Amino acid sequence: MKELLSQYFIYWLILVLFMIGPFGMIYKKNLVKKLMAMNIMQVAVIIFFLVLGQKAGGTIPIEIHGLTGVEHYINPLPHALMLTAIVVSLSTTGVALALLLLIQRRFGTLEEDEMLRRMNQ
Amino acid sequence: MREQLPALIVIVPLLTALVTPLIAYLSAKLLRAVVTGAILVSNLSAMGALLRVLAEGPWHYRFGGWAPPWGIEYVIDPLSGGMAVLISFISLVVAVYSGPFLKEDTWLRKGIFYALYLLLTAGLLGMVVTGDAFNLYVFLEISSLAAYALIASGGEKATVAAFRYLLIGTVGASFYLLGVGYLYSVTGSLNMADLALRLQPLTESPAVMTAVLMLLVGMAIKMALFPLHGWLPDSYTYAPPPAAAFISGVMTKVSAYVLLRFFFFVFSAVSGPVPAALTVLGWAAAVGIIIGSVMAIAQSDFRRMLAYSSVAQIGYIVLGLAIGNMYGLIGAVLHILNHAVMKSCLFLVAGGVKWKTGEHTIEKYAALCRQMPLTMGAFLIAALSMVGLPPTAGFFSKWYLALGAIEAGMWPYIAVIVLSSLLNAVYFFRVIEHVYMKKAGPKPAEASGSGMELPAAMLLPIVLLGVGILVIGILNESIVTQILQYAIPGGGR
Amino acid sequence: MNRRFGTIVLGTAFRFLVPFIMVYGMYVLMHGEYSPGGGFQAGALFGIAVVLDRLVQGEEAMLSISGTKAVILAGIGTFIYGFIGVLTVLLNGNFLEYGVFPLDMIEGERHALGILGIEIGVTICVMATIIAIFDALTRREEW
Amino acid sequence: MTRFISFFGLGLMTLMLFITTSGLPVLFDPESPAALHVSPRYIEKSHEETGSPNFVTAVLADYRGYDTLGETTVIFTAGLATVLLLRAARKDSDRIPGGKEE
Repeated sequence: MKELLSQYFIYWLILVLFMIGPFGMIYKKNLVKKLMAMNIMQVAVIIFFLVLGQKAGGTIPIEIHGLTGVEHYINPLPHALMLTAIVVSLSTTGVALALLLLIQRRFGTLEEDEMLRRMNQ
Repeated sequence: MREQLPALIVIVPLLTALVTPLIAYLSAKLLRAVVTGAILVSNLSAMGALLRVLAEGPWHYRFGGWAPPWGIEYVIDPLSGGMAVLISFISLVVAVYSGPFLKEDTWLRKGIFYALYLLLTAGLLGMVVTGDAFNLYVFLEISSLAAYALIASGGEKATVAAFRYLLIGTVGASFYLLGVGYLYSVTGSLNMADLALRLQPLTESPAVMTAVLMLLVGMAIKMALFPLHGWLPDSYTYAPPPAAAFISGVMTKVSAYVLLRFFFFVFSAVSGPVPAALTVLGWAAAVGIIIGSVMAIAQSDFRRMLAYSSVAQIGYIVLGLAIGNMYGLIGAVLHILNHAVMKSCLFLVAGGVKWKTGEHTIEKYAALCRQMPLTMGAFLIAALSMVGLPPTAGFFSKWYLALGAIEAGMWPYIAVIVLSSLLNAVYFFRVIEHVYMKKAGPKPAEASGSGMELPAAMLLPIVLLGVGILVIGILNESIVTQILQYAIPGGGR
Repeated sequence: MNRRFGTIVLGTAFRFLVPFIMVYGMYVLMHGEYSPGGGFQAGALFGIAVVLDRLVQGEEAMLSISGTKAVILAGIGTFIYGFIGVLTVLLNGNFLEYGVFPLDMIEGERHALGILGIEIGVTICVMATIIAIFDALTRREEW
Repeated sequence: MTRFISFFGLGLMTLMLFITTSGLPVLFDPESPAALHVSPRYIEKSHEETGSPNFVTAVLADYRGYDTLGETTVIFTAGLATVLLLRAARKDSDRIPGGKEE
């Protein structure tokens, strides 16, 4: 059990974080909370990739003079990919906040039930 | 320059989009010509690439000159080339159509609308031609963000619809990215061809099974497959007409294409979890076809009816994938083509009617055949094609699907196809009846002043797509034997 | 945000801070190849410098760019990136193949030059987008 | 009812995800496929090939430079979207110019 924990436990943590996304999307009625659930989900994916890039005994992926060899540096590819993913996540959040601002101005609420009621009036 | 054609398909609309706000600021008149020109160049490049691919086999383009597993490559094969031609063509038609809708806007709104429109086009094209799983995600997000913004610009209710679409769409994209992460963790590669190679010994691995599930859920959300279609009706209903026509025409189909690409090219070794996933997909699609059609009957808003019909139609495409033999796949790909043209045409008609009468409810379509004969002619063709009557395009894709289902011995699917055709007939004949049979309401058609039924820029695309449906229907055999036969897996050269 | 909310202390402090942030942004941009950093981070720093200035100085901000102009600038920034790619295509290379620049350098240096070029484009885009979003979120009089 | 079904589905999915973690490489394994297949070239050759001792920058801006163009475009798209929604919205955006009044 202890071995299993040391080998996989971060994955479990990431999956819990990841599943917060869909669960929050369904069971939270406040739009801001839904947005937060979405963000947590994206962060979980980012952590997942970064964990994949990690190596025991590796240092940051910037060349140190005199230190050559693949095993001394952690995998740079997930880091590069996740820089992109972070930016995507930031952009999505920005657009979502702009939409929330509009919804707040037009309907005066961010609670989903209340909003739907006012929309159908 | 000829060697650069695959890059031009995406780069030209992308780079034009970047300077579109500047062009709008300098000269709003030039704007439409530039935008249309950029999409035209993209369309011509796609056609050129497709022709060469049909003659010489798949074409690989390396970005930055780096060899595939390390760099990003574009792969044009008959399937992706054909999709690129389709997307850029629909985009071109809708770009022409969108002109009158933006006439009275400020330069800022015009510029941003066209920039987002070009970004949406470039994003979808990039998703289709790329050979790299992560590059696909980046372009997926470009197209999605542009689509959210375009939908949200349609008014009050559209904002809510766009926000919901944003949340659900991002969940879908996250699922896709996590799926790619699982694949990366067991193979160490992101290139699709390389992935296919390195997945062969791993088909029984639980991580691959999870990856299949993740990609399935992610793309099912993005293409609004039945239990996950919640975002679609509102988005399509409240989006501004040009955006609705383009988004409804191609966006969900591109996700279906991605699913096809992954399931039949990347996970091409057919052992392991893929057949099980396809079976689940098939049943979801079958239920979705019936429920989408039934919901469409219940609607009184024309656009909402079309939106529910989209849920049903995406089911056909997935059904073809689930059948999985040659006829099934041909039917699926042919239906991607047909449905893109038909649904765009119908949404263009809806926008035209809104322009003329300011109404969207089906009741107000009464006796429109006098006021707008050409538009309603195109509508009639598109509607008959949706129902699936023989000379039109829609018949042939259903025919191939049915052939595939018979060959695979999947009788329930045939029942679903026949039943849904009847349901389609019910809701489309209701509209046709209003258009052609009903007397005009209390308000007599006051011989409207402007001689044309619609501005030429709007009428032309509608008629073009209407004729296109007939042409595809008549030429379907040569399309299948010349292009699609090589496009589906196992039929290539 | 048209009204300044800074008191005299805040105003003076930030007037000192803003140039330093900009210099730091420049450093992050130029040094991105050798240490953590690069276009995005530098763009964020530049954007923050402008936003801080706007927050503290209000209307009198020296670095005032309106949101609509910022959008155009963001497009141009990204276009610089794309244009370097187009340049490599015109020089008979593939898109973004920096090795084809006709310069008398070793391969690595030509690539480094290309990287610096695209990082400048990214910096401009990120900076302008931050300003545009800030401007859109804070301007209310049109409503 | 729908809530119950979705809860059930999501719960099932979570369970499956937990079970299938055993297929993933062990944490921080220097021998994992990701560490052995594509990335070694970036670590060994990038200084020579791209002139950048920072491997992440080399991958981001050179080997996968096209992704970064897409990424920059995403930011630009977000800026456009925000300005469109908050600065350039029509007051009466349901109406279509030129079309008849409702």
